[in-house]
Amino acid sequence: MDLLLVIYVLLFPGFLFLLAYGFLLQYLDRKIAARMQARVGPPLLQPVADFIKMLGKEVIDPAGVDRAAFDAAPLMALAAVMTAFLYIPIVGESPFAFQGDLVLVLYLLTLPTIALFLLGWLSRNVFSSVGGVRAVTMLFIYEVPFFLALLMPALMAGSWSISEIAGWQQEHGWFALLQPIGFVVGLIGLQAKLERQPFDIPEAETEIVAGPWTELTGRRLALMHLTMQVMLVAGSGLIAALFLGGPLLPWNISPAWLATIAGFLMFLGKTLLILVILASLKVATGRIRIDQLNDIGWKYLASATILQVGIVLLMDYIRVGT
Amino acid sequence: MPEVVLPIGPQHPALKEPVNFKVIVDGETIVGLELDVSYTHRGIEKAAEQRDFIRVIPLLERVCGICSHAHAQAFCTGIEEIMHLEVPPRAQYLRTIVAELERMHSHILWLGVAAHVVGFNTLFMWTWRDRETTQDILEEMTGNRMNYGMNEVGGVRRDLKPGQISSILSRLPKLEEQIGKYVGMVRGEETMLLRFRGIGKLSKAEALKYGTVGPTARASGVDYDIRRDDPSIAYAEVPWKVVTDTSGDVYGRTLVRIGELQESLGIIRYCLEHLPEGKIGIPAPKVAPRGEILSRYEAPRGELVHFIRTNDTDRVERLDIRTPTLANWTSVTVSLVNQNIADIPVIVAAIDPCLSCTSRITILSERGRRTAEMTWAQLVDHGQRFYRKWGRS
Amino acid sequence: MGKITDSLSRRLANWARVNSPWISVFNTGSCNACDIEVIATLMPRFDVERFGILAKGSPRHADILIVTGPVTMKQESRLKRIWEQMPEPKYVIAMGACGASGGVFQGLYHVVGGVESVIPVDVFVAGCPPRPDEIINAVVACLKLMKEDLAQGGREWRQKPVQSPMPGTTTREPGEVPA
Amino acid sequence: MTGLLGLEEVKSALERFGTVEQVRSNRIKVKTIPEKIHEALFRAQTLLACDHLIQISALDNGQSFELIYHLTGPHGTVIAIAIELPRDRPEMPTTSDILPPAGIYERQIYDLLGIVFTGHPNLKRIILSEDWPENEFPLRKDWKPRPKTPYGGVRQEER
Repeated sequence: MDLLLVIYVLLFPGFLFLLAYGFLLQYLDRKIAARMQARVGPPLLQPVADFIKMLGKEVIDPAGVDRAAFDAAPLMALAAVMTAFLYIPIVGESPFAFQGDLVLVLYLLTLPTIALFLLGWLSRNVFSSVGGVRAVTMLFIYEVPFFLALLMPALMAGSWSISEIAGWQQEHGWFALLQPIGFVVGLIGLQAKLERQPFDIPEAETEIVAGPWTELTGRRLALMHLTMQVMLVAGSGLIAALFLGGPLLPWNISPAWLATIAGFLMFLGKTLLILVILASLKVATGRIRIDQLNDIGWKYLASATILQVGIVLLMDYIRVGT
Repeated sequence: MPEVVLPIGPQHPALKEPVNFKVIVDGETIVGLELDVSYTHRGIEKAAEQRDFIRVIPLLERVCGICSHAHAQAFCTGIEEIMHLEVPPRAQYLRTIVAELERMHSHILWLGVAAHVVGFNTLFMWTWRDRETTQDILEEMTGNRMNYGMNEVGGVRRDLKPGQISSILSRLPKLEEQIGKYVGMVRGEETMLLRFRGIGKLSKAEALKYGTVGPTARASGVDYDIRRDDPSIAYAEVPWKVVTDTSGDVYGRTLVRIGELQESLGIIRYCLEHLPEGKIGIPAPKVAPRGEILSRYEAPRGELVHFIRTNDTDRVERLDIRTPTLANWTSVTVSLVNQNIADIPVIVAAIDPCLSCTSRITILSERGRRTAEMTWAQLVDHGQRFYRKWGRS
Repeated sequence: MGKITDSLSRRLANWARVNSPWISVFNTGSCNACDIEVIATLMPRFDVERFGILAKGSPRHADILIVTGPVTMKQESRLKRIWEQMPEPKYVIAMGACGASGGVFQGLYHVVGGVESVIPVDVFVAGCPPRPDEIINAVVACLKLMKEDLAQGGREWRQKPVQSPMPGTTTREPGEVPA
Repeated sequence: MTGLLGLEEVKSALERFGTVEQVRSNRIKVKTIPEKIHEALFRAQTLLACDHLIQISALDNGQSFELIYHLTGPHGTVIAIAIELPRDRPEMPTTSDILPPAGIYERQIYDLLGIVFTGHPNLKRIILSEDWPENEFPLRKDWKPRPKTPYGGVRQEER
């Protein structure tokens, strides 16, 4: 059992799979965007080449920077996201599942933003610090609706474990259908979390060069890029588990190993579906100003989520009442 | 809040060319703006005095790579007038075709860059894809994608074969269709509208007062277009109309430019279909008589002026170039005054600044009380905090 | 075993480096034509993302700096600073006739000269402006140099002997304050 | 666009400042003196409806500096108001108070030709590099680029 756990964490479906899948999703993301923009797009191994190249580049410490903190921030972000991934069901339930892992995962997924803020703040570069501040500001805007939207399935399923919520959907149907508003808000929040258009405000190239990323070089840059890739996997996996039933099948297949494989394929299919939606959103929109995001975030996203909360409570009340 | 000076630039990704702004802010409102665009100053006007009429043209084409034909043409038509040369109509038509193709490529390019500034990269890509059509036609006509080398004193250097005419004509409908799509996208895409509408407003009176030219002026309802008011080359013979708009904001400038794209297509088509027979140039004397001329031409960005003084030699005594961007800078400073600092990038992009043309510059502020300095980035942040606090009103 | 992994990792690093050249563009006083052509290179017709080339705003992220235009007096110090900001290994491409020698602007009173009079240049591209395919070719040539450098263990092997200044270009020592 | 201005019309408005001549069908040139330029521009603006300053052309003809204000309006006629300034004392009052766009042009002329516009709100270096020496104005005819110095300028053999 211990050996199996080690394999689960390190090889499959743990870190190794996570990295490979992260690179694949990154490639698909860029490819889809390129095809929609009438371009050919990058070759399959492009993200891998980018990553290895960045690892090999010179590391420059901007003047007056705390080196240790500067090195630690990307590592912290990466570690947090990779840990979060372990709680997401990929083949059947996660072996680490416990009551409340949903909250832990949400918390861990917030850490990269904090790391970005930290990097921007440490860089002593105005572009970086503005980018960092923007990242945190955005966090405050989208986090509330995003959290609320993601906690609604927990409320309805009566469990705080992602795997159990996924299991609940086996019997009652997908939350994407039961809570469509929450699903949409979740996707938008994920897009904002990943800082992709129209929410790439913290790294708006035409405004603040590359935001908190500006002063990053070499392996720090590589690790931050990797963090974002992994977060794409973890985030879409989380949405898939919460709203699309995760890897669990709605019907029973007799041999257990066949069910596991089918579940895994379900997971792949669902995350890819989410990726396609996110990539299309990225291609079809321009960047909004942060004040406009504020408007959208509080006026529409937040009220939509609260509406969803109301609906869920009402449904709960009716169900319990009858 | 005390007045704050915010320096921006000179190296910045939004600016494909180097420029430096100093924005003077009183509280949250801009009260003045100082621009330093001298980073690309090379000294062309001095050099022009030392090269003869044949060798000066390549130099003038490189005043600006985007409107290179406009510069060469303003100069050539000026010198031709001083020399009293009758340029064959075929040459004039060919010049017109190249000039309008250049206008199209410049406007499409601008649309793409404007989309890029607001982060809408897909439109950026699409516009530049379609721009390749005009580049192909230009390359086929002149032999180069930019800096065409088409003009010379007395005519043009390359002729069009009948086969080329039909091949160019056959490519235009596709372009027309794409331009139609842009109209839809600009009018319908929410993120673009959010960033364009009501930004950088300039009333008609202000536009006149501050001497704006080109699409910037026409978007404010100023009905000036040198192609009609002081026609050179073939513009007097071609049916077309001046595009204006009354909104005066960035959105209006976008619409004017797209409208001009459609007009340009019409002009090109007419010129190709009615291309007169004959020579494409006449030999020009090496020496120009004593004289002076103010040669005006409507470049893609607005009225371009070459003041030429000659003195019985084979080179100019003085060539004074006034580029459209220079004329428009004052209006930028004005449309920024009393605006919120968060809108600077879009407003500056909206006049389609061409700094390599300008390499000179501007000033507005009278008040010099400076207490603190901020950078571009802080400025952006500043604006956002303001918006968060006070909303959009 | 150590040897094998060592050579393997080095081959992997070289492969990655050659397959992921990121560029950054800096205008030192060009007429824009070169800048526009560089952007056109990133666009659907030429789409250099096929080769892994990405344009980056920050010189800190770039492997190749593309410098367009003759270097004007005002941009000289800024160009130097940008170059110093780039992490090793870094390469410089000088765009067009102006980047190579000052081109049509050679000898003008506000122009220092070609890019090489300020920072070391690895690849020159001819043309005014160079076509996008020539730019791609230049990047490929730059990648070849990169490979060669990796094989030779540095760029010393191709350092030119001291050259005489080009006629017409001004002789201004780096850092010299004008009279 | 209204019709072109006639010579007589311009004469009646600007004759008092100096000679008025028709250069071309749509171009009328007025020669005046620096002291009167302000008033001449004002009358051109109010009486002749010239609402657009095209350019202030500045040149050094060897003996003196010439400044030519080109104005136009909805009539499409370009009115050129020319003045000459002595080389030894290149100074004149600014016109940026009645013509806002003139501010930029004057600053540029100041930088390249060394003509001082008194009363200009912000007459500062604008085009040349910050380490360019004071009192060197490249567009003056007697300014020769010196080989061997940083401002090598145009090659000797080309001159």
